[in-house]
Amino acid sequence: MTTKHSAVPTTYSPSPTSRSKPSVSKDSIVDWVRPDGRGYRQCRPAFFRTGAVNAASGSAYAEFGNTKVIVSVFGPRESKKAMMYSDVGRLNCNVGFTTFATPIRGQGSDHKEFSSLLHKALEGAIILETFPKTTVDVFALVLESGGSDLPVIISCASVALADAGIMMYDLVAAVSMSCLGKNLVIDPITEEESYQDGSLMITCMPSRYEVTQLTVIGEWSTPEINEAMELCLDACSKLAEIMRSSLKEVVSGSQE
Amino acid sequence: MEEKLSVSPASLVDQLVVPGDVILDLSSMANQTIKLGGGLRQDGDVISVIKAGKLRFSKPNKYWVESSHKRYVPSVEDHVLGIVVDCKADNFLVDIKGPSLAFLPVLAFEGGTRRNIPKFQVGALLYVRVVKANPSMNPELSCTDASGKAAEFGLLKDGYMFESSTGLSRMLLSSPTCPVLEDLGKKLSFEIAVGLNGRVWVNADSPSSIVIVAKAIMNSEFLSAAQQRIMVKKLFDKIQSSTV
Amino acid sequence: MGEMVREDGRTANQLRPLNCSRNILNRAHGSARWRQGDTEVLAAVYGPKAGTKKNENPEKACIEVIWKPQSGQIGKLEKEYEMIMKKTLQSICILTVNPNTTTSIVVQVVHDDGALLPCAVNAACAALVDAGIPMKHLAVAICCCLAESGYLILDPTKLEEQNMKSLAYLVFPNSTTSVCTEEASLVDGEPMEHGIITSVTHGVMLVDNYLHCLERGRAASAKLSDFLRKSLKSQLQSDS
Amino acid sequence: MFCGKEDKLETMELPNDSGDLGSEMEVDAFRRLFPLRFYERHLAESIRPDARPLSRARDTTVALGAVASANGSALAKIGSTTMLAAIKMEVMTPSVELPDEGCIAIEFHMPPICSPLVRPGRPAEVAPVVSKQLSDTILSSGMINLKELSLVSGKAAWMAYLDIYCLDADGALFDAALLSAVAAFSHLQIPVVSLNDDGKIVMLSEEQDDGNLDKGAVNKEKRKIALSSIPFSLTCVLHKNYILADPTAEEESIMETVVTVVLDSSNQLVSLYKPGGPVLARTSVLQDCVALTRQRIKELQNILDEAISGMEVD
Amino acid sequence: MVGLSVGEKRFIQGGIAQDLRSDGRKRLTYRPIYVETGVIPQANGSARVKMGATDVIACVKAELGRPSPLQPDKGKVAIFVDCSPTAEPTFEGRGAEELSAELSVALQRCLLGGRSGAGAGIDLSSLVITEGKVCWDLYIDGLVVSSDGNLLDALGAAIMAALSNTGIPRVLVAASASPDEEPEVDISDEEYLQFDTSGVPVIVTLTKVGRHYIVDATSEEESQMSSAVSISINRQGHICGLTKRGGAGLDPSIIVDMISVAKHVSEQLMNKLDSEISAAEADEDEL
Repeated sequence: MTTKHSAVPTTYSPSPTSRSKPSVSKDSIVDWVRPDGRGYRQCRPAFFRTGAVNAASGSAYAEFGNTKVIVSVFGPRESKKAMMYSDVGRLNCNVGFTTFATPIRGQGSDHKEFSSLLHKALEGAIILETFPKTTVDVFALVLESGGSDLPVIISCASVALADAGIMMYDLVAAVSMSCLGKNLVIDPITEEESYQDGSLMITCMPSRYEVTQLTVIGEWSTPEINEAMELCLDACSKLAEIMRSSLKEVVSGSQE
Repeated sequence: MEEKLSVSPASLVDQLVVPGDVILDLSSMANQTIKLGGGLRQDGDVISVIKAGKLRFSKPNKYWVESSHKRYVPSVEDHVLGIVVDCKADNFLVDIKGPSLAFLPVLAFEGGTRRNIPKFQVGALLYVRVVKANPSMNPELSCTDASGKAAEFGLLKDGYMFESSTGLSRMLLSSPTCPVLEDLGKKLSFEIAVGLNGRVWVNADSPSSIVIVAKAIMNSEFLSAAQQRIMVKKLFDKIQSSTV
Repeated sequence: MGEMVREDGRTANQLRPLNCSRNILNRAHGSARWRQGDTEVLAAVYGPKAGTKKNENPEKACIEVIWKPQSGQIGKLEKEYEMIMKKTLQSICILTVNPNTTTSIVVQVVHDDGALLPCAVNAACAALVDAGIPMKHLAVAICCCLAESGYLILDPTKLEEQNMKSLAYLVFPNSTTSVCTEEASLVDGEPMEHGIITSVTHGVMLVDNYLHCLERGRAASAKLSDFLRKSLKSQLQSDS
Repeated sequence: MFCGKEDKLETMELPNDSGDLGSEMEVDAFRRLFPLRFYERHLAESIRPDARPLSRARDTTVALGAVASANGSALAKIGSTTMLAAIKMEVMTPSVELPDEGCIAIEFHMPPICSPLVRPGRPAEVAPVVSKQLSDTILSSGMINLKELSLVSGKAAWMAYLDIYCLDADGALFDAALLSAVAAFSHLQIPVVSLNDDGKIVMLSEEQDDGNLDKGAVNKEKRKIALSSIPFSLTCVLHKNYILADPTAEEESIMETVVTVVLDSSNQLVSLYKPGGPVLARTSVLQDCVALTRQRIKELQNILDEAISGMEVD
Repeated sequence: MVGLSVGEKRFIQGGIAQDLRSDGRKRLTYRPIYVETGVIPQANGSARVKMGATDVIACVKAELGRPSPLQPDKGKVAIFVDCSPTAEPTFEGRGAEELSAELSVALQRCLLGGRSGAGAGIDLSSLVITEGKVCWDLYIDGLVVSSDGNLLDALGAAIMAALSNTGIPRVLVAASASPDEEPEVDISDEEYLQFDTSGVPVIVTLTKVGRHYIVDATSEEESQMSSAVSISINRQGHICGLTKRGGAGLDPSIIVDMISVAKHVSEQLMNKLDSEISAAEADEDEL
């Protein structure tokens, strides 16, 4: 009955027998076929729901295909003791992954930079002057990583902030795009991201038509960038509609 | 094992009691006033013990549990030895071995005014009186007696201070004078200040006298009266033989 | 149930020889060593010190338990023991006397030969007494082991623990001396010391088996309380 | 799948939203200032502030297959306490002493999203304790025969990594965690694998021809694991003579005596856990707790059965 | 952090609005750039770049390694930046951790391209010795010695200079008997291959102050920025990476405009760096 606590043996996850890697390069004429059958310009169906975590001041759950994220917002609450006085509020972001989020267990810890990227994307939208001396904590947990994780986290976080009643100039919607050979695909899934030649992510405040963050990786010509930005901005404003309606649903629901 | 004798309070006096023991049943007592000292608390209709030790009773109606500890729980009117750890504008912060530091207001001296605030170095040893001791507040000290006189309170210069237990301090302060002090006093002249918080300060003309007194007191903690006398005698015999 | 012969020749209900000494560490504000056969635990109490840790109620005294295993680092098992000890000791200490203070209890395992957690609880309780921490009552802890057949033994050795199907660690209040009449001190028809402070079980057993453990545990706890009181007395007398 | 419409309705019925703000504020202030008295007044009326009778557990739901990236997963909700459990199967070399047994590694996580008390980088104090309790309970209950996890004797066996994440902490964490863990095991599908030439276990994708199978397919088809004597639990809070089943976080913090009873399907006691607390539990109180647990496990078994049958219909 | 009075702030902002900055520069003029190569003899390549009071060192080390199984035909490059406490007293201890991480990530983005390796400024396939078996691992370390703004551009330039200063030893691979065996390699002590830097982009950071943007901002000017966009551009005029700093939002049309300005500036910067690097190399050869 006493459980034997031997050191945990090394394990591996069984890999598929065959790995057919599609070779896509700039010169290839073959078009990329999206594994989930979407069109290049088609986003996955997005779903948001606020109030996923009762213990938090505000929270939201987002599901884009297999990408599933929960964001909790705590505060505004007392800043850490070591912090100096500040006449504007502080924003503290943290992104975590469940051990089972990724196909291979425990790979989510590779994305350490997500916390600071989330912070950068949100800080421009929050009216920090409204909560001096205090801190708002935005904590995200990726339940399942299905591609375009960061944009989903950012969009979900802004819905959670709105749910917590934190003053913002506008919602922040985020969309990313992958460049596969000569094809541009929007809202890529994990498989597409692993083959991508370049990527572009825009986070923006759609009503104000302002970009809070823009990151580009890989080689792009100016027309390509312009096209990708246009597509992402367009998708952002559509996404913002869905985000807004998820918030409206709660408000109108409680008035009944 | 299981039987629970109904015992009278008198039979518990001077006996060992442990936390949880019930020493008085108020419901069976007719309107009597009692005074509770340390180690006891009222729990509904009964008085129960919260510290292990000997139950003491003094006439007419005072009960307390006597025990010895390394830490001190401040209690009003106790005379203690404190060490200054910090000097603030209004208070000295003084360590008296309690759960929290004690405040000694800078005006709590005989004739204290804003103009003649005493200066103490951090580390200075003071003989002080506890004037306030409430849970959830830092205790407050004073360097005057109840009438505002300096009496014997204040800075202890020179000499040697050592830490003991609260039990030893109580023994040293008991009357009649405990054998160890009595016998030492016959042979040597020395000054002694005993704090109820388990600190003892000794001063004499020669360092050797201080060492003898301090040593004798430290040795006496677990000895009976007769043993104490023998111990002091042996100590002096030894010194005599070595100096001759 | 046939009589089972235990390796060390004890009967099923027999405890191993007990030994308790207090005030053994010079620096600690209270300390105790508790031995049950070859299982030995050292407990040291520091405090009360000013201030409580974050997330603790400052209106009460905070109890902190630090478990030091015989060797190696602490893992989940030790964390669990720390939590059980903390909650157990919290419930016997009076936390309102010294609000906004922290009392630390360091539990050092010297040797583990079964019934480690109960031994640690007993040691910590004796150390708290030594430090003069205000307490509602004392606590005595006991381990009961159940064999496949439903046969029950008390205070198992490590080997016995490993070979048995299930076990229960139980903590009871000590039996107290009272001036009240026996009936008056009953709590809803049961003496106070029959109430369970802490119960932790491992392994599957029948509910009836568990109740049986409680009964035997209670009988043993009376013996333990007597021992505790005697050991406190003998040491107190040597004090003064 | 995380959106039960019904619990949204529940939050809407909170008294804060109702019209008479003045009197509501007073009640709220009283609740914050004198939490114990607030509760005692309710308890005297045999009711709890959330309108439950003392012995009633909160609404409980189980959803299987919440995470596609795991081999088995489940989401369990008891009131607003939410747990997501998922199992990932990996291959290991079994130990020399037990060549025919697999292994289960259980970890309970409290990420910062679940409670205002948890901050990143500083793990919750209770997480390792619940983790230990869960693995003790699941392994000692004998629910899973570890021999079933063997692949090739002495060479390869399954290591089941069960990770349970608390998504929302509102009391009775262990009950919800255990329920989600049990549900995840009942959803678990062991993948089809075979032994390749290098002595490594590889995954067989479904469309592959049967020719490969004779290379020593270890698992012929995806299979479920047999569960015997499933453990379920009920946590109760004791206060004076009251027993409150399935406490919320508020109830746990105000009335500190907690008793957790775990019984298996044949009503055997798997664990009776009472770590301290101001209330001394009498035997009769413990018997009452056990009786409440007996009722509760019937409910839980039904909820789980429904979730499983719902899954099979899909 | 730069603490400025209201007057100083307005002076800086006003100056930028009038196209005359406090040090006399125009909005799109760089401070004098000074390049020195081969500053660290132990490394395979190294360079020091000064832009005004900003002073950074980059150093390249090459080691033999194994390609990742996902990309057997490519070598690996790791970029790390460290901020020395000499640059700023607050960098002492863990003070610079966040800035170092931010700069490292930004450089990785700008120079290493997408996950498939396409669009990388550093040609990763040239680092492979035997496909799937042996490749060069490049460790690029940046060190900020003195900081007066525009760290990212300076580090980018220093890395470019360090790479053009890098010689990678020629490796002879013994033809192994079977494909499963580890190939035997022999690293030549004499023969070095010049690293090809034609694809390495330059980084241009445009800092937006008020309604205008400036290049090569000093710390004082950076303290007044609302946002900044760093764009890495290669010789073909293609964008290899882009990051934005600062929380304030930007209108997309401004970003498009910034990209075209950056492209224009990058050509001048590229030429300037090329001539500085070749001058520095010539200096080094003379010594």
